[in-house]
Amino acid sequence: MSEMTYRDALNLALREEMRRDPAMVVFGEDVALYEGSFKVTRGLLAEFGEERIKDTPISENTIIGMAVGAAMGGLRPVVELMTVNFALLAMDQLINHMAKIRSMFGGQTYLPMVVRMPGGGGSQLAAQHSQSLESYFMHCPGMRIAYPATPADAKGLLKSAIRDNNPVVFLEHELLYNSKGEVPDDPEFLAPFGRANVVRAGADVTIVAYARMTVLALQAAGELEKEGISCEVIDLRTLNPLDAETFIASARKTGRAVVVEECWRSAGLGGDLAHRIHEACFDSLLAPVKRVAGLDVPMPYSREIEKLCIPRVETIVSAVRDVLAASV
Amino acid sequence: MSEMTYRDALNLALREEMRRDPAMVVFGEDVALYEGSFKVTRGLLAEFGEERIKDTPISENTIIGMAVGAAMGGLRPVVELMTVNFALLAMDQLINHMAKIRSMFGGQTYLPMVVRMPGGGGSQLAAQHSQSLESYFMHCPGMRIAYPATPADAKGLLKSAIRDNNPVVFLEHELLYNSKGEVPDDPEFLAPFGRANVVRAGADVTIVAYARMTVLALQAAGELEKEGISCEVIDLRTLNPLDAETFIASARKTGRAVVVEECWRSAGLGGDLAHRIHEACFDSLLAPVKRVAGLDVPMPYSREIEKLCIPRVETIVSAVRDVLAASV
Amino acid sequence: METKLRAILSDHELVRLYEQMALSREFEEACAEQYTKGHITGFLHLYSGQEAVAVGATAALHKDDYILSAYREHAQAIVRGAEPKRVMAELFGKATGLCKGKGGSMHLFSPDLNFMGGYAIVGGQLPIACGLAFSAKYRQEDRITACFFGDGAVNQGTFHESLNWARLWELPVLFVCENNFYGIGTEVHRSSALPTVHKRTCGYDIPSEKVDGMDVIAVFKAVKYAVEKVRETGRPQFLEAITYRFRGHSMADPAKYRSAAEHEIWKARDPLPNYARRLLAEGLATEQELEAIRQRCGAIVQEAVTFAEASPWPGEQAVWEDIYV
Amino acid sequence: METKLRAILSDHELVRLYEQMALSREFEEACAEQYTKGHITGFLHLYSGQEAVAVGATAALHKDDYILSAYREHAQAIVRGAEPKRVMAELFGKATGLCKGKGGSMHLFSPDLNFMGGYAIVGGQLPIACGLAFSAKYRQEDRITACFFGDGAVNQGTFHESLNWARLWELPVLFVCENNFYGIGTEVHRSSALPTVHKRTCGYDIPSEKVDGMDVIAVFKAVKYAVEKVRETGRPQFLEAITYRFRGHSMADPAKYRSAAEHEIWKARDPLPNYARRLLAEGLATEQELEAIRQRCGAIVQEAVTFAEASPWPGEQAVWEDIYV
Ligand SMILES: Cc1ncc(C[n+]2csc(CCOP(=O)(O)OP(=O)(O)O)c2C)c(N)n1
Ligand SMILES: Cc1ncc(C[n+]2csc(CCOP(=O)(O)OP(=O)(O)O)c2C)c(N)n1
Ligand SMILES: [Mg+2]
Ligand SMILES: [Mg+2]
Repeated sequence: MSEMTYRDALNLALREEMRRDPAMVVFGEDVALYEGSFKVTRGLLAEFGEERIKDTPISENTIIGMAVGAAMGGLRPVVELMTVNFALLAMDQLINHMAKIRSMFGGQTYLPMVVRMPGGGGSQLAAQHSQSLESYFMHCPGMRIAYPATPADAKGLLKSAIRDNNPVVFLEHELLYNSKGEVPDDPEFLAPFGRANVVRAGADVTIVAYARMTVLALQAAGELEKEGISCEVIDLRTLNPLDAETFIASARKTGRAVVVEECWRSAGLGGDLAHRIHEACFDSLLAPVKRVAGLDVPMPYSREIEKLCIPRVETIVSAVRDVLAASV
Repeated sequence: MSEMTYRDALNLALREEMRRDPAMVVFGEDVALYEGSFKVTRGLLAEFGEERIKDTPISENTIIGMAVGAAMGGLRPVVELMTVNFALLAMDQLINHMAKIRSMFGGQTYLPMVVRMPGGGGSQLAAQHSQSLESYFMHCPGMRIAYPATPADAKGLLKSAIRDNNPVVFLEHELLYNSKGEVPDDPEFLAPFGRANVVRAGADVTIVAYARMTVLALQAAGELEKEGISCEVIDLRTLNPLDAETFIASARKTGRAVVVEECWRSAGLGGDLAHRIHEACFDSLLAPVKRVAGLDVPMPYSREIEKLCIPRVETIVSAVRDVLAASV
Repeated sequence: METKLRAILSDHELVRLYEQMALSREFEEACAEQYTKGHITGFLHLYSGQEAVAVGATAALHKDDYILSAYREHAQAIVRGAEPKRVMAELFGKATGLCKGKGGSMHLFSPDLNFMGGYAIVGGQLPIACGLAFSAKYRQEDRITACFFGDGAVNQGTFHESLNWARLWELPVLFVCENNFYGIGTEVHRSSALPTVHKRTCGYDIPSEKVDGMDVIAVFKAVKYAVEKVRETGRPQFLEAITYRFRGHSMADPAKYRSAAEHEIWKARDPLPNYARRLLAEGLATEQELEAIRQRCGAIVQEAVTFAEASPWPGEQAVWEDIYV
Repeated sequence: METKLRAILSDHELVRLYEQMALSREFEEACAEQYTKGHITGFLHLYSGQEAVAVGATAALHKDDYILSAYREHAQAIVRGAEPKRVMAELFGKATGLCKGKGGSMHLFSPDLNFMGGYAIVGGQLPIACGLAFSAKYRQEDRITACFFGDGAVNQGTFHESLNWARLWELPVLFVCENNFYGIGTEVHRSSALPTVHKRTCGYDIPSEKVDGMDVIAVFKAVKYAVEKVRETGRPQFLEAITYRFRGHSMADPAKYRSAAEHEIWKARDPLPNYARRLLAEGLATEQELEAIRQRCGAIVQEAVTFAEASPWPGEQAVWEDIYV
């Protein structure tokens, strides 16, 4: 085990996998010489050279299309979109192509590619640069989606993503890059897809979360513990495959659940999760599942109002209290 | 009242509004000379001339951006994307720009524009041409979304959309274009946004649906009536604003609900609707809300398997039966 | 004076070009019939009239070269070697189809033949073609990628992004624009600021030529030259093939936006009879031999229809198959 | 021999150009300071070095003309007439900001001044500019649209789609590429197949020129000429302004990808002192007058900071305001 940041864990995963597989290439805007807008690709150009780590024009749709073609041709491209917001320029290649090609061609090919995208709000980047688009990806079949909460998962999930032969959308939270944690040293350490983590065991309420929301949920659980409320926190880790079993079992046990998502509430993935809990635990739920979600507004710049638009420890805490209060 | 098709009702709405407002312009791929891929714009070029009804290059992102700019400049553009699938090439202008401009510029401008998009599956158009992307639009704040089920609403909602000073995503179902119904003749007939219709009153189960799903739900209700099951069918008409009150009141009354959506199930809008019902009717629900949704697969071409991927009358019927059977 | 055909290809190869065009034509006309009968559903875009492009180009490419196209790609696939019966079965939506009935008319695919797909999003195949070319270059394979698209595709952002990228990274791609003058009902000059398509590559420093797409030999020579240039320089080339589709955009389109006179002019340039005349004139085939070829092609297509009809539908389980690895 | 300044503009106007550049520079340098203090957050992209472009261009445009830009647009807005204090307040995220604190540094907007916005998606403003130009044309207004963007934007699909469309529909747009040689850390020749940006318009039949973007008079003249052409022909024009940003891409960028030597060369071409020298040489201002201008600009900016500091934050209710009409 070594302590390192989420950023460095991602960097290490990229390095280890590039060393392991000569078919792996990395490209994206400013990933090589500039070493990435968030410095996740630091040192890769020096180690692997410009044949394998490449800067691209600002052409997002074609970045994804290039990766699709390269993967079809037998490479293992791991591309970066500078932030998830720019995925909106690439939805055609992501949704119309990447996610459909294997199926529409009758299984005759597969696309071993990863699309890394930093995202999330909270840095006063305003409406066009603060989006949480995980629901868009989760809604579309044909690709896997990982969104790590910890440095260990950052490394383990990214390595699994790279070795996966499905296209993987790999989301990274901009506010987690500097977060630190213990990471296994074993270069064969992989984190599984489709297996949620019970990151904190508890008895009274289940909190279902992912990525930065998991971090906030754990803090909320810590605060609530002082009031004698015991929360079980589930970190989804991957949104596709989705490990519904784990959070359903937990909710059945606790009888109460709060679902936390950073994305917009309307038609957000939290509705799907909450419904699954309601459906599976209809007889055992003591209160309706509560959703904590991003507000349905374009993100404002000003930090004093921006903070109101994103789930916070306080909003999770009060959702948990509400669920307890509403319990029959 | 006159009987007409959904297509003709849309056409009439466009004509009436163009006559009413000289600032209204229509453009899109093949909308003028060719009169639209689905012939919704038939006769417009002849009546209004090439200054007001214009063919465009195949450049979807720029079609939307042009409309955004034109709206900002004081026109009332009503543009067509040939099908909703091509919206994936325009997500940048739709989501990053159209939906955010008013807010991020502090309310100093507004965008009176409509984006018409035919969509939906069921015509063996395969994976890239059969998508139902309503959840993508509903997820994003900053725009209105209408999706009519009947010719009367096709006309009334489109006219309201055109007069609305917000950007409106106006979805049309390809399989409804030939459907017929009575349409009010009054050129001032408008259908309200944010007001769902109880299209069939019933006592045992509430079925929440929209667009073609409403048509199927009514058929299902008809079949179930023969078994003595009384369904109340709610047609949402607009997804933003969403009239949750109406379907919640209905579910509270019947104690049971089925939500029908054509889009993919994962992170689909039906989860949001189902959760709202669970939350609001926790004490009165007799069974968990059941979702009937598109399967989480890229749409296959072959009609024999395509039909399994889209909600059908049978799947709605059996969902209703399941809900009744599960009732406590 | 025109070069004699024998100076270009062997007798056998020359006749084969005719055979492939005839097979394509027979196939497309059979599709039209099957569509009318309701056996083929969805969108059906036929290639009749444009055969010289696919046939001439394919003959000039190596077996290892990748080919990608749009949704008007039956002929591209068949000429490349896809079995007509498996293509027809695909169009029928049968389990025996080239893509197990999942893709249909617009999404043929056969990696064994390096036929890397038909794509239905206008312009969608261009970035993918660049990616395939990059993979070949990265692995130092002697393999170029030929990417076909229509005149309507040249105004898509992907066209621009892909051409810039291909030249920047020096990717071995041959871009072939099949200019049939219409994107559905919109004529090129009503969608392109510069309607001379091949001139649009000036902004990317990509060499570009125009070729008569109704003349299979002209296409063959132009593609052969361009492909050699790609191999020699490691850089992209661009070709505009001037052609015409004899039918509407799809089976749903009566093509009222074109005049009968225009249609007649192009009919007179039909690549099949014109090439047949040349073969006859140069003594490469007799009228009987050509008739026998057409008969044979007709029989192959008939067989394909019979096969497709007799084939089973995909089973219910197919819905969940072949999505994830 | 260079034209004398007095032959181009009035004395007052000539001095005003200096004043606007000085105000822009002061403003940007104050922003840097406020960012370091944590008063300005988010992304902050400064314009220092590029002032001659915004100032020269704005002087050549009519008040009625629309202007759009990217996220490096403080100077564009201020030179157009936006109050420095309201711009600074916006950057502080205050309720008194130009956009009530909703937009921040990247999204200034002032319809009264026909300043139609700063946009943060590279290439995003081009289609919108075309739409504005279309609205003006439709209403037969004598109004052109000037759209500014960087060298990094020219490889986006929207660049291509917009240029094609603008020429096709004959829209009164002036496209101005501010080529500062870098898109973040990527030099033009590493992202563009044809790094001479203005030549990329050949595929759209749009006339195009290059201008020294470090020389406010050269920019003024080039824009004036281009704008006249747009008005005269009703068609788009394209201008590439060669310039340089003295700071990193944003405050987060130490700009290690550029050599000190390169930086020095460009520093020597700083548009402010160079233009000052010209004013002095032609007797249009004295050193004292210029110093007074700089002082005045400094004071305005100081006042802006004070105003921004003292302004209130938006209230909680603002979250739900100004989204729907
Ligand atoms: C992105 C996108 N926009 C629109 C369409 C609808 N569409 C299908 S084919 C076509 C015209 C394409 O014309 P062209 O590229 O010339 O090809 P051709 O049909 O002539 O072979 C259009 C607009 C589409 N499939 N994809
Ligand atoms: C679509 C999109 N992709 C990527 C980015 C990230 N990004 C912000 S600025 C920039 C470079 C743009 O360079 P240029 O157009 O030359 O403008 P400059 O910063 O030099 O003024 C990039 C890649 C973005 N904002 N939008
Ligand atoms: Mg065409
Ligand atoms: Mg630049």
